[in-house]
Amino acid sequence: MNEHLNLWLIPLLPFAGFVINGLLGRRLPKSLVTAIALLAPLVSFGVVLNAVKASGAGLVLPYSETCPIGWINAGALHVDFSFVFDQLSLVMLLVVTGVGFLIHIYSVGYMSHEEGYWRFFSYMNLFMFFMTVLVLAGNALLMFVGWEGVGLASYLLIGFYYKKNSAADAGKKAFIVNRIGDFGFLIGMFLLLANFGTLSFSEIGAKLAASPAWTGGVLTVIALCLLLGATGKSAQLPLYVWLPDAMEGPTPVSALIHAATMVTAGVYMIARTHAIFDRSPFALSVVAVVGAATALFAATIGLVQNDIKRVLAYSTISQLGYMFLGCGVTAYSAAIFHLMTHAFFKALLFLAAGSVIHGMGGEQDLRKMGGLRKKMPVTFWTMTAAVFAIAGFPPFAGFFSKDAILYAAFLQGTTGKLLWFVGVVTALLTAFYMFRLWYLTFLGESRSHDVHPHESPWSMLGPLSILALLSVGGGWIGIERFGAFLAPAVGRQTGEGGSAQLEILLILLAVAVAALGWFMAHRLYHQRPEGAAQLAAAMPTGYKLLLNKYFVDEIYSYTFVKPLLAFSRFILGWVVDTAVLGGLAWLLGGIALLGGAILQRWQSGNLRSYAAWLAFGAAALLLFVLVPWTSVLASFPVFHMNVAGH
Amino acid sequence: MNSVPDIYRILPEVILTLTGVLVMLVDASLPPGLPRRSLGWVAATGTAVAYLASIWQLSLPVGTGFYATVETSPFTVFFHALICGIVLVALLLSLDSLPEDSHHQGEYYALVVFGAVGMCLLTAAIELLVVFIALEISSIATYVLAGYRKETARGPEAAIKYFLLGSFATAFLLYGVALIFGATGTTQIYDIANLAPSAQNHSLVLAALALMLVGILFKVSAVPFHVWTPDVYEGAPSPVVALMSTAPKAAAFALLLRVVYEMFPTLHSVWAPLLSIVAVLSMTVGNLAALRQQNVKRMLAYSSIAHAGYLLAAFAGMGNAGIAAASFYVAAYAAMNVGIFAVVTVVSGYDENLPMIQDFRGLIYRSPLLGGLLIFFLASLVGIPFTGGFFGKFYSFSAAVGGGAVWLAIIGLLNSGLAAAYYLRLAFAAAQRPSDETGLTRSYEPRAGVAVIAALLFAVAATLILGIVPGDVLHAAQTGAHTLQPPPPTATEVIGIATTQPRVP
Amino acid sequence: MLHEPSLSLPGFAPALPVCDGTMHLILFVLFAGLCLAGAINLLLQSHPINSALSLIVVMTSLAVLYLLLGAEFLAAAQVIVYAGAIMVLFTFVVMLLNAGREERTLGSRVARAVGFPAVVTILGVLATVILRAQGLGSASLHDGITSTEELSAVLFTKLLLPFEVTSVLILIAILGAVALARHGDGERMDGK
Amino acid sequence: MAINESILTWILLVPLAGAVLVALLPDRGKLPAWLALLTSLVSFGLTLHLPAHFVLGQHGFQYEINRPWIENPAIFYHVGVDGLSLWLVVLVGLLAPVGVLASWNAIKDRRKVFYALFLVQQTAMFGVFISLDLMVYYGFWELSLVPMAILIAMYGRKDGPKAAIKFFLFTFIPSAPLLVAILWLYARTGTFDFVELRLLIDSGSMPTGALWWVALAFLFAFAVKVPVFPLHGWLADTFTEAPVAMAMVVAGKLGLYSMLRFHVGLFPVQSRAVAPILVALAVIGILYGACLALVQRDFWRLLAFAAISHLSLITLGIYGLTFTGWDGAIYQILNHGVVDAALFLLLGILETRYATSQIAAYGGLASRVPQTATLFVITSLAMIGLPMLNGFVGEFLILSSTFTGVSHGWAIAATLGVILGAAYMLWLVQRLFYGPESELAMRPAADLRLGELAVLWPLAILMLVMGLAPAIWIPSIENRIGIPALKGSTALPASSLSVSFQGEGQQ
Amino acid sequence: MTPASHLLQQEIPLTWYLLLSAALFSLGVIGFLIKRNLITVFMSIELMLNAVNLSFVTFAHQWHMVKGQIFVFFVMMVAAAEAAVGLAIIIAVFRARTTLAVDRIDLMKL
Repeated sequence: MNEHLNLWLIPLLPFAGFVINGLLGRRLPKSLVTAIALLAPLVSFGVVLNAVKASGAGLVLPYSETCPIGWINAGALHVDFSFVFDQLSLVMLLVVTGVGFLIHIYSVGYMSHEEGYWRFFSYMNLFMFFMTVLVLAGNALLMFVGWEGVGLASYLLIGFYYKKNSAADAGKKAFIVNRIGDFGFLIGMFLLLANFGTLSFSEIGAKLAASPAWTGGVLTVIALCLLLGATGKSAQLPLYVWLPDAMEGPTPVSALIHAATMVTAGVYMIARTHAIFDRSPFALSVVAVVGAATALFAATIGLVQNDIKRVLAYSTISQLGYMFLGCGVTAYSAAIFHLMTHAFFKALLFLAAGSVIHGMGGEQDLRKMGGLRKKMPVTFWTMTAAVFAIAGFPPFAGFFSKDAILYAAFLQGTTGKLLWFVGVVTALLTAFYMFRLWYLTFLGESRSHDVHPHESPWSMLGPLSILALLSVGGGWIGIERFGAFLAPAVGRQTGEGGSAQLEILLILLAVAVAALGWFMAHRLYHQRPEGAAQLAAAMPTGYKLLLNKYFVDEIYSYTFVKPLLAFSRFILGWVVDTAVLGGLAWLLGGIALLGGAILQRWQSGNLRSYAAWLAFGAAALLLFVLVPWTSVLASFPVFHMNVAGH
Repeated sequence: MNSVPDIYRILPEVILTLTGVLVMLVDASLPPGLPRRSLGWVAATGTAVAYLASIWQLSLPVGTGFYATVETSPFTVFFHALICGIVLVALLLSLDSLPEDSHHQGEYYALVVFGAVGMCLLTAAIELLVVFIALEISSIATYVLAGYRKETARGPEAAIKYFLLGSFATAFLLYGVALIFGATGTTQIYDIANLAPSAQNHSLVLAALALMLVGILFKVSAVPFHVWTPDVYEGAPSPVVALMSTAPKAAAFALLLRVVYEMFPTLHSVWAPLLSIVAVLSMTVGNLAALRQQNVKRMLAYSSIAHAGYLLAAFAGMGNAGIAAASFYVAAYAAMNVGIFAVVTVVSGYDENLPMIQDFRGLIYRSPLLGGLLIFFLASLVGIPFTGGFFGKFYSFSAAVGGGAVWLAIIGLLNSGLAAAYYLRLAFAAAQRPSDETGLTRSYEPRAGVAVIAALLFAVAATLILGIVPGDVLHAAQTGAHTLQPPPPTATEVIGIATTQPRVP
Repeated sequence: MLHEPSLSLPGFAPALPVCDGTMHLILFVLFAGLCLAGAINLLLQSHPINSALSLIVVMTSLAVLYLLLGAEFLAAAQVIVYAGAIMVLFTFVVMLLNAGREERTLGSRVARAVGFPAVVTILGVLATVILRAQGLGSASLHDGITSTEELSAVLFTKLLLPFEVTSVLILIAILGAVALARHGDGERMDGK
Repeated sequence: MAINESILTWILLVPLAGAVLVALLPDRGKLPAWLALLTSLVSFGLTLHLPAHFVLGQHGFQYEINRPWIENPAIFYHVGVDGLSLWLVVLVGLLAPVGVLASWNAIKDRRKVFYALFLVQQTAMFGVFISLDLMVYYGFWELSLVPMAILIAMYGRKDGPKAAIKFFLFTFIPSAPLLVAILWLYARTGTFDFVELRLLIDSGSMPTGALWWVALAFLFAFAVKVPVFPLHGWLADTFTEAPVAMAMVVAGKLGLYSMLRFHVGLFPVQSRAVAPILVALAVIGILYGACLALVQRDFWRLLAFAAISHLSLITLGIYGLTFTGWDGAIYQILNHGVVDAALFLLLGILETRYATSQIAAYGGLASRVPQTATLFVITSLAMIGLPMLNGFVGEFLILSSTFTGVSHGWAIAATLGVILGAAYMLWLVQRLFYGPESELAMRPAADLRLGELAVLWPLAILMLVMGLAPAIWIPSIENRIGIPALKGSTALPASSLSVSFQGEGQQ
Repeated sequence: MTPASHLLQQEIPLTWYLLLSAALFSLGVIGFLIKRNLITVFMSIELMLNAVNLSFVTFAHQWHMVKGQIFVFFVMMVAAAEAAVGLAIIIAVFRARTTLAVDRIDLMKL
């Protein structure tokens, strides 16, 4: 017996918060704004918990709610507002509303002095709205609503400091790059429509289940299109470029959107449409390769970044790569597991970093920090938990999920082992740059003297603490139980040749690698702080390459953006529009005017000329009337016209 | 037998003649120095009465009078009413724009009214002798009126150009009449119609057709007989241009219809393509030449050449459709052209310097009414729907398409698009905000008297009526078209000029 | 009816006493030649007066040709109205305006380039038409002469309307001439 | 029920009467503006009657009037609406008060002329959408040019008359072949009536060779009016010069509607044959407009090229010849009308306050005029097809139906163009409102006034509602005549309207 | 019938008259084209009218119809009226421009 879960409340409450704060926030007292902004996600969280409780109490999943009025119902296309609640969305919802709520609380402290306080919270609520829609969506189009919507919220929040050109630029860049991904998503949807005639996930799944022999072919194309969408949203190669710039936004935004929730939407989407991916080994391997490559690629860049948030951003990209890798090896539950733990520790990392920045009075450069451990103890300890979690030390959360992915990859034949190796290298790098960050920030001596760091208020530290607990214990549920729980929604991956011994071996290896990374960071940034500089000087090309992020932005700029603009401006604008089309119109007009000028000369003003024309006309008329033209023209076979004749 | 007294057949002409004489008499009896504006009212009243009389003629049975030299039929009534209407508007226009104290006002009004006699008679005549005399009456009146500002350099030049070329063309027309007389032995149009097909010397008939067309096409200013038009319109006073660009043209078109459809219906395969070619030439040449024109009157002259072309396109139509379309177009053209020249007259005055386009700049800001009317009439000339010009073009090209000349309609409508370019130049000059430096130095303070307002109202009303409810006028034109066919030959009228048989419509 | 075949009535003597066929030919050739010569001379003379005199020659010669064709009244009218009245008017105006030789102005190239071929064409076409025309018949001095009486009988019955209307024409001509030629009060306007 | 019979006539007459009234009353202060506002509100109210009493599922035209107007040639005052025109009439009604309010402060002199012509324009637009007699239709079609041209000339920003002439010639000359084609049809069939002509053409009794030309003439006139690439030469200048209230109605609607009604609807065979070319041109137009919009320096020009892009998308929907595509196309016409109106309004407000349309001069306005910025962002998002806002629904319908029913390649290319849309719009937003405050932003300028808010917020809400609940519109849109009324059709019938169709995209 | 036989029969074929008329008419046209004085140009027109008159008379003779002759009579009247008006116009031109040269009367052009 399914009770009514009122799922619609989950997105709608934040939306209400957005509307109220957005329209009236400027005039409302700050406390009221805060109350509204916090209450909305809190109640949503409550509804989610209620749903969780109901599912625990025997609610049959998937459970769905459909708005009685359809959304788009035109011609052959039928799309409803339908929300689906299953294990997958349950996990996502918990993460989104839970972590989201925590970050809201954090923001109250972090943003308290900002001018656009109300604006910030309305955007945050808007984000919650779209994110929950994305998660709950029962069909691809509705998911696309959330998909684009979170992009919008991200755009607005990145550009929160819109007076800064860089912030506005970053927002725009995020939106446009995401749009390129959306292009893939859209085409994917068209293909779904063309091949399934529906966009509903359950119907697609049912149709696929009904034809078990259907693999590859168009499904590969669909999967690749969806993957393009996912790479855009989840900042994977080659569309990752927007995420580092997105750090222009306020830090809570980075935590919520660009670490915990929105950027994981790609992973979620792949998991949601896993039925299609499962039918296309090629697409899956592409997902895995993209994930692994991104993980390594971003990690290398992360090694040398000096902006605390940028390091975290590249780490996010890298971690998302892991999740893709997990998806690519059909370890969806592992990927989602990592998604969840990552949400905890990455949110924590960002929030702690935010706390640091807050304490440092807005300073984000690692090189100017140091020795903050004493000044900001709570921040330090929570951050430490997160660093250990991301580096993959047991028993922190990250350890369990990352290893689940690596283990699953290892089991996927030769390619899988290669991917596993990449993953391990990435883990090394991850540990290195995370501890680099850790050392540079908290340990050693303070490297700037004109700021006076202070610990953040409890509204910020509270969420930090909770997230720290989650970062520590979030993984204890274990992949086995987690996978079993998710299995109805995403299926259960089957690795061949797996064994407990192998698993333990791999775990040990991974932990060793993480330790190695820590050790290297310790050597370079703690014991011999000048070592890093020496290393950089030793490899100037490599260092420069990394520091400049492989010049990818520049390459994109010179291969896509500038040529497109130049093509538009010169070829289309000048040549086609002005010269050819404009010229054509001008030419026609010119011919008419020239004709006019010539015919005006006819009007010479001379009476005798006029008379001559009259005589000419008379002669012409006489000739026309009296010469039997038809017989004359008949001698020219060209003219078989019906000219006057007689 | 025809029981209608002959005099009824020419009642409008008689009334107009008496009006003219009355104007002369009053003019002569008024002591010199007294304002002679009242003469205009006399003339206008007389014209109005003539208008009513011509409408009254509808109640007469269709038939001929004066030994088959004139006829009364819906066709003639249509053109009589049209011409009287135009003349009335032109008179009202002149009333307020003619300088009060000079210019032989008496002669002016008398000339206008007598000219109207000629034009009316021209449309009623079914005897080439009467046609010739009527044509001369209307021509001489317009020659003189064209040169009425004789103290200016341009006035007499306009008059002499018009006069010499007009006489030149008339000589051709007359030669054509001589040849048709030579071919058939008669100059009565019905007789010609009956005799010409069987004439022994068919080439004589054809040559006659060509030569007569020279004279008529000159009057309607069709290319290549249009050359006089711009110069004469430029030199003539604006109110006169309002008259001469419409009324004599209407009469000439009536004559053309009579000649081709009634006199030479069997030569349709000759004159229809001929007139089509002339139509294309006229509209193209007129429009192209007007494109670069800065002088408004010259521009409108070229425009009237183009309109002659549109009108001639209707002649490609079959029988009644063509006649009706052409008649309707004449009416529509007259309404809007009188209107636009009325506006030009009011804006630039009788003693105008040359009205240039830049002089119209910001007219709508100076005088919203005049500016609006200018734009309205220009819109009608362009052929915007719900104005007379639209339906004129519509029927004309409709007739052409009905007659199978789709190409003609396409060229014609493309031409009307081309024409929009220069009409709009004027319209938009009027609509443009006047900038200070252009300074309306040449501006003339419009004298908007009762008469001129009445004239404008008439023109606007006519253009609108023709554009929104063209049914009645079109019906009249169609009824007229039905009566414009030669009666079947009867034994008694094979040779001879007289027939007293009432004609069956 | 006007179409009585012969208009010669008994009792009327032939118009010319010498009704010799050769005479007819001579007269025709002579006066047609005079006509053409006069017309050509009109074109060649550069002084208006000379041209006017040439035109009078043409008109008078035409009057003779009218006679040859039996148009007695017209011959008289031609001499009286045309040669007498109209040409006198012309000469009068030439004198009044003191018109001298024609100025040697630039002229019109169009007239030469377009006009002359056109004239040649017109003449050619008309001549062809005339030459091809059948059954035009011929004229001889034996043909009767149309009496003025008969002419007026038609003029005042069948063609009464044109005749009456001509009065309007004359009226309008007078009006026009007066309006245009009079140095009048109209010039007051020009003062400004 | 009496009102149902005369409602269309009232819709035509009210703005006309308003125009006459405005013209007759003195030009004193804001009197003409108030009158125009009143008139437009009344006519908007009248148009709302149409959907309120529209009978879903009823075949044929509704609110139909068919009375003889001119006896010979037989022209009938035949008006009526179906799902195709229903909402377009309402849209025109809606845009009327919007236009008046857009001009409220922008038009400072000769208000009388402006508002009178504005109302005449309204009449003409209504007329185009409801006429079912080709002559009447043509009449209104041509009439719609005149007030537009005059007002461009009168209120042009830099070189009004030139732009007005360009506009007029570009749109007037192509209607010449249109008229000839109509005349030819009449000469052939003796009727101007849309319904009768459709049956006659459908019966196959017309000579096909000539019908080709006729159909082509129709298409040409409409394509210029839309405008379809490469016939768009007039649009940029018109957008740059025209007063806001006029520019927002100039592009798109009339031409697109006419394509559906009188080209696709009247000549199914011929339109099917040219459809591939139109599809290609439409896709080129989408990309071309988007690319050029990227590099414009003047926001009116940017908007013009953006409009080309968007209108081409609708053209694509029409000539995809799929049922869903038509739904999307019609819906997108409505969307485009609403969104463009709001954008024009906003940019017009900016231009009035800051006296320039050069994008480079702007920057950093967001904190000075936050309301404007907010609404501008909402509108831009609607324009670039953000889901939940109206643009998305139409876009998705058109693109998906093109993909499934026409060609994968064209659909992908078109989607790419739509994606590009985000680039120029967001860039515009950024250059206008974000970044460091420009010199311009320092100037004292008020944010949106109450009247402006009263227009823009309803429009914004409408965008949201249209995005969320297309169900309000689409069922009646599907109730249309002239194109087959079977759901899920992929394309037009080859020769007859009564052929059944394959399901769309069902494999 | 050849002209020679006419000669023998002492009759002049009407064709000759008509040809003369055509020639005179053409000369008139040429006169209009080449004469440089307004008055002589006008005279050329008179010449053309006379040529037409000759045709009328000839045809009247051919058809034995009085009407042709009456036509000529009317043409004469018209010519007289035209002469009066035309010469008045010429006088007006002369007063306004002090020249009678045709080629100088070209103030209005293009």
